[in-house]
Amino acid sequence: MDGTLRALAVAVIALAIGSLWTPDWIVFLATIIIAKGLVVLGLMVLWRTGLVSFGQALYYGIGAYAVGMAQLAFGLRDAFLLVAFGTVLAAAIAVLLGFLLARYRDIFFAMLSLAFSMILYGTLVKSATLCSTDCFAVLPPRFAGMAAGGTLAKNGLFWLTLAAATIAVYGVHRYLASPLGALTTAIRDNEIRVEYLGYSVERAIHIKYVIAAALAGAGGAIVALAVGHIDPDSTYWTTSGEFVFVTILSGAGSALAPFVGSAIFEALRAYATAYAPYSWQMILGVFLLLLILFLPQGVWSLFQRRVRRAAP
Amino acid sequence: MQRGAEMIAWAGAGLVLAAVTTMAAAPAAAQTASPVQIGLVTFLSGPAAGPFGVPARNAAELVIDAINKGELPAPYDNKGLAGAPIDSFFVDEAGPVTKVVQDFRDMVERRGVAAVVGYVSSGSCLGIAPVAEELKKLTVFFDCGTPRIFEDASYHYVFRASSTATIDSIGAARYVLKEFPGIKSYAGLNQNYAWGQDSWGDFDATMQALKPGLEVKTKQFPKLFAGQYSAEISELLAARADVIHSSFYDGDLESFILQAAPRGLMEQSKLVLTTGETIMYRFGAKLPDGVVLGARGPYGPFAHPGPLADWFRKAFTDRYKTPPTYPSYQMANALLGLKSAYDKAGKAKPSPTQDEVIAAFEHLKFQGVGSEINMALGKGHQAITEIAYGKYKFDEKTGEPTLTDIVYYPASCVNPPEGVKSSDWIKSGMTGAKCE
Amino acid sequence: MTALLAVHHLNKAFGSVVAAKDITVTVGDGEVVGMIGANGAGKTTFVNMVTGYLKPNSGTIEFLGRDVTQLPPRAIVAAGIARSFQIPQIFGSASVADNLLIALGIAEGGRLPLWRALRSRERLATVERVLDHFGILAYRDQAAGLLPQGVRKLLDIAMATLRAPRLLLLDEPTSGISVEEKFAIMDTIMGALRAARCAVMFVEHDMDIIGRYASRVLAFAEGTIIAEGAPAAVIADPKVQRYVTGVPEAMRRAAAAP
Amino acid sequence: MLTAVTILVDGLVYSSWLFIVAVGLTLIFGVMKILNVAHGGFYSMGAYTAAWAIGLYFNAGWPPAGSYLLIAAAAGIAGTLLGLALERGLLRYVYHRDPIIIVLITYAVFLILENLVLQIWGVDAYLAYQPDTALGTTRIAGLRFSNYELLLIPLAAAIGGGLWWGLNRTRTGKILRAVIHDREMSLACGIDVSRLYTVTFVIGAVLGALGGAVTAPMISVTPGIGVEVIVIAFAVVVVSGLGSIPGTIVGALIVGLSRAAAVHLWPEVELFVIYAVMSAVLIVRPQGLFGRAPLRRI
Repeated sequence: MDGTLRALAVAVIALAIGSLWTPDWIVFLATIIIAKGLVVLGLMVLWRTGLVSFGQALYYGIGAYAVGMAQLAFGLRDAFLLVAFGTVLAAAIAVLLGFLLARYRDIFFAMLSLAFSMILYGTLVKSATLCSTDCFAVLPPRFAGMAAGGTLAKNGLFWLTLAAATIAVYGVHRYLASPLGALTTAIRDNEIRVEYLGYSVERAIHIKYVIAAALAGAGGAIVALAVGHIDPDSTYWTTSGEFVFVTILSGAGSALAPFVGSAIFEALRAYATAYAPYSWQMILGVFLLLLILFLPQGVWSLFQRRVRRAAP
Repeated sequence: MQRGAEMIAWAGAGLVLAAVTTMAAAPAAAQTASPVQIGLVTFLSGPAAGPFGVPARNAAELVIDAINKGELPAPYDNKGLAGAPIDSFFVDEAGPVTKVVQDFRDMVERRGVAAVVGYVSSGSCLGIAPVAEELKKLTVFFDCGTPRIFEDASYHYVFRASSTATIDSIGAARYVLKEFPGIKSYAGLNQNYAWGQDSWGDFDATMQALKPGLEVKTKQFPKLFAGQYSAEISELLAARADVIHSSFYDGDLESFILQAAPRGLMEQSKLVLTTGETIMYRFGAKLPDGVVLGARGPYGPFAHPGPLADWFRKAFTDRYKTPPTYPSYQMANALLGLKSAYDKAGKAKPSPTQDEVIAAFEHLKFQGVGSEINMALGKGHQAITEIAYGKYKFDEKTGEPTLTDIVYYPASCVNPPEGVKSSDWIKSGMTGAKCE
Repeated sequence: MTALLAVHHLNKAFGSVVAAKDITVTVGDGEVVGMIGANGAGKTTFVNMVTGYLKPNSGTIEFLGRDVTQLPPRAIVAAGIARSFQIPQIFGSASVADNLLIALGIAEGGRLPLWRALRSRERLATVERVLDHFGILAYRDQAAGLLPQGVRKLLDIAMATLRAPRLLLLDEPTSGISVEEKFAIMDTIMGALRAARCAVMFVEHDMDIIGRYASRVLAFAEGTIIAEGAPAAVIADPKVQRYVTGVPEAMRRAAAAP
Repeated sequence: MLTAVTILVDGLVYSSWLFIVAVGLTLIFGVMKILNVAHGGFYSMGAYTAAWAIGLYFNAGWPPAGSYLLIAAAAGIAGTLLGLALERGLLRYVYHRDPIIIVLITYAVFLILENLVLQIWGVDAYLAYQPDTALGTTRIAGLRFSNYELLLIPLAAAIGGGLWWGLNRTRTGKILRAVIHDREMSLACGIDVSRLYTVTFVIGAVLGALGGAVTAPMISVTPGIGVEVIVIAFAVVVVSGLGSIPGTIVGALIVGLSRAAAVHLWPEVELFVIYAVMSAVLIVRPQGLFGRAPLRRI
């Protein structure tokens, strides 16, 4: 069992138990951080392939709306089922769009995914049935049939989020170590060679795209349950931009990096907006700039003692 | 890598422990009865800061100072909330609902405020209301307009001291039909999100209910903050509607007027701006005479004179060098409502508990800045006020923006009775509306 | 000898430029065929068409009796044709070993298991063996992007051989390599390939290398094959001397003398 | 008929505006292969500088005619300063980085510029309507159109023509085209690419600022106008195929006309018609209208 997985185990246990004595607002914040970390984890998989999606909010939003609509349509209340539904729906749509997007690279990939997310945004804002920009409330979830109350209400969703994150990190970690996972950086390096080794670059990218979408869907669903409210902003391009921001901030060093990055980002923004309401944008900008200039591998590289052999 | 990963893990664990320890301090903060700590939330950045956030923040500063000093005119001339001074701070509302909810939890659970007053956007209000209920924290909305808050649900801890946006649309429709009885058609220009869509929906429904058969020429829904409306204006010019309804505000409203006025749109059609009052002081002569302006209630130029209203207008203008607009009034009234509730509960016994304050707040009638506020709807949690409209007139001699043909519609004329949804009430032809 | 590759009447034009004109070639199992010709004679175009990078305008390409004319590169690779590149196509940011690991991972069955880790003891062993065959074991842990040209070439070819192809096309394996090294490198390559026991077609400008390694030579000019046969015969062919080598017999001999 | 005419006029006006706003982006991408998000910052800086200067100018009671020069001057100054500072001070140190990373660097700069605007000019809106109203209106098909807005059409044409002339008739322009065509080769020919980059970036920045400055009189200049513009400009540039100036003209026309058509015929879709067009174009032509698919030499 390697370091990442050991670290994962330690962190998960510490957080799961620690959360029992932690005030709600921290548990809530942690839930949001980890949920958004899931989205970033997906973007990281794409980024290792050299692809950046400026439209990942599409799947984040789909995950969120899936929760709301499943509650309205079939009165689904179980948190686990709702998150699963959001994940599957996002993945399913990614399978379809993937056939198209897998043919695109760099800026065209970024802009086409952005266009798709903005079209969803437009339809959502327009749709009276989904109450346009403001009325979509999400009912508090149930856990394994139990109506949420007491500790379960406080920590249930957090534990669910931890579980989801654990599965995701373990999965992505194993995936990156697998032959197909190795194709992430390989494709960024040289697509022609991949084709001439006999593997379809499009297929590889399609798979990564679906993985990223599923993770984004899960993140969106969890955030929707935690916040208890859905609005189209979750599909607007600035939301996607934020996720890309955190991806760069985190670095692609490890499947754990996105969660560290996400925590740093939320903390940074919380303080920036609270104590410098007129200049938080600038603070974020400067931070991002310094990061790119002086920490090209993301904050994760701070934690890496051994310099990886082939620095990208 | 390995070691690094473990460092993270321990860091994570450490974070949790740190959190636990910080929590030890937090409740202590919550216990302290006096002073009363209030979190104030409004837009301090982004496009909504200029027209709403900053005027509201200024009003809050002004009123809270006056309350603590006991400088307000009667009936508010006693110091503090039930004697306890107010200790307040501001939080920026800008950002997605997720962030707004995060900040709310932070205020309530970490900083342990006694009450939260604020929120401009209906999205924020709908997002916050359930959370306030979950955290059992007295929360007073001041500006957000959507009627859904108390019509789709009922809350124990949430109050709104200003009327719903429904009265803007109903009032506008009544005023239009009274002032321009001959009209055959109307059109709409509203921002493409809930605010614009609902405003148009209510206006349209009221017009059809009051005078069936009027023709709708066109309904335009440009993107929020689009800034460029030449195409929409062409369409409106071509449509030649007798009346144009718009719930535009702020930059969008200003841009629209700048682009529409020279093209003679206002000469051809009567323009009705439900929130137009916010710009009349900025625009002066640039706003064509005869445009119908509203202020979302009896605020600003529509405020009924009286010691309180006169003090507010003067003190505000002296302190901030610009007259207060309706968001200022709404914020002031939210705070006055809170004070009335505290004082009322305080009469029974000093330093009342939150539940006592809430009990006192429900169904409360109190003197607001500009008019009386009546917490009549939503089981006593939703205020109803009258609404007023007037025609803009720029006084060449004094260089003062003024209003003519002002008409007031009493609360009972523009608000549905308790238990009836605004939309249903409008469709039913507003049965039982008492307009005299 | 059974025909491994059978190319019939291949034509390719880029706009008005004719890159391949009625090319017909057959290659037998285990043959080593050299391809010569001036730049722009159509050698690389031919290689690109056989390996699916370019689609011919007309004509057919059969491999082991199967028509592969319209297949995409990966399908052709799967069928058993591999190639190397004039400009080595390698994964610059990965180490030499990882380059081969990835190649190996793909080579082991087209569809990749999601969960089995790529870095297994067996695979590493295989990789080291291959590196050893190509004499670049010393570079195992270096970033491929920083390798000297000769090593890149070898790595590029090594990756191509991992799928045990029946036919391997080498596009100028010795270009950009100093005269001193050329023979050494070709020896390594041919040694490794003989071990892999597969037919080879290689593009080369150096007649001495052709003379030394090719069992048969195709001479290209203006997109078509002007001469074909044993090296000595083809090189002696006056047409070839006019269009390709451009050197009189005597001088060539002198140059060839050790 | 009436609708057709108005769609045409509105569409042309909006297309011209789009072109003016987007062409700087195209130029910078064409030469430097940088997708410059900070363009939105140039736009708002230009808009605020112009609005502020115009305000002062008319308070001084000078004749309107001068205010048009003022718009150009504001754009020129703001653009040159920003462009120089950004290219010399930051970008030239990161040209070697992954293009996507450079996009993010410019995104960071954009955030900073947006905030700078807030710091300098505050949250209140600025009005600079005089240059617009001073020109009056013209009747077309019975509808009054603002002359100022109509003038955007010749202005866009002038900018396009100017760029064409600059690229095809001047020495620098020819060198630039060489760089656009083949960077390595031009480097090999000993062209001082670094100087060219500075020049190009400054021109691009000035065009961005000009977009804002020209828009200022038509709108109420408020915080956050840059955010809205940048995505639209991107859409146009991507549709046009990245870095092709004729492409940008066509792209602007397609996007502009389809938006105008939507407003008049199908207002519901106005919100996302631009993105619908963009995806449609990219699906049909993955490289954009005038983009060339790169065939890698092997």
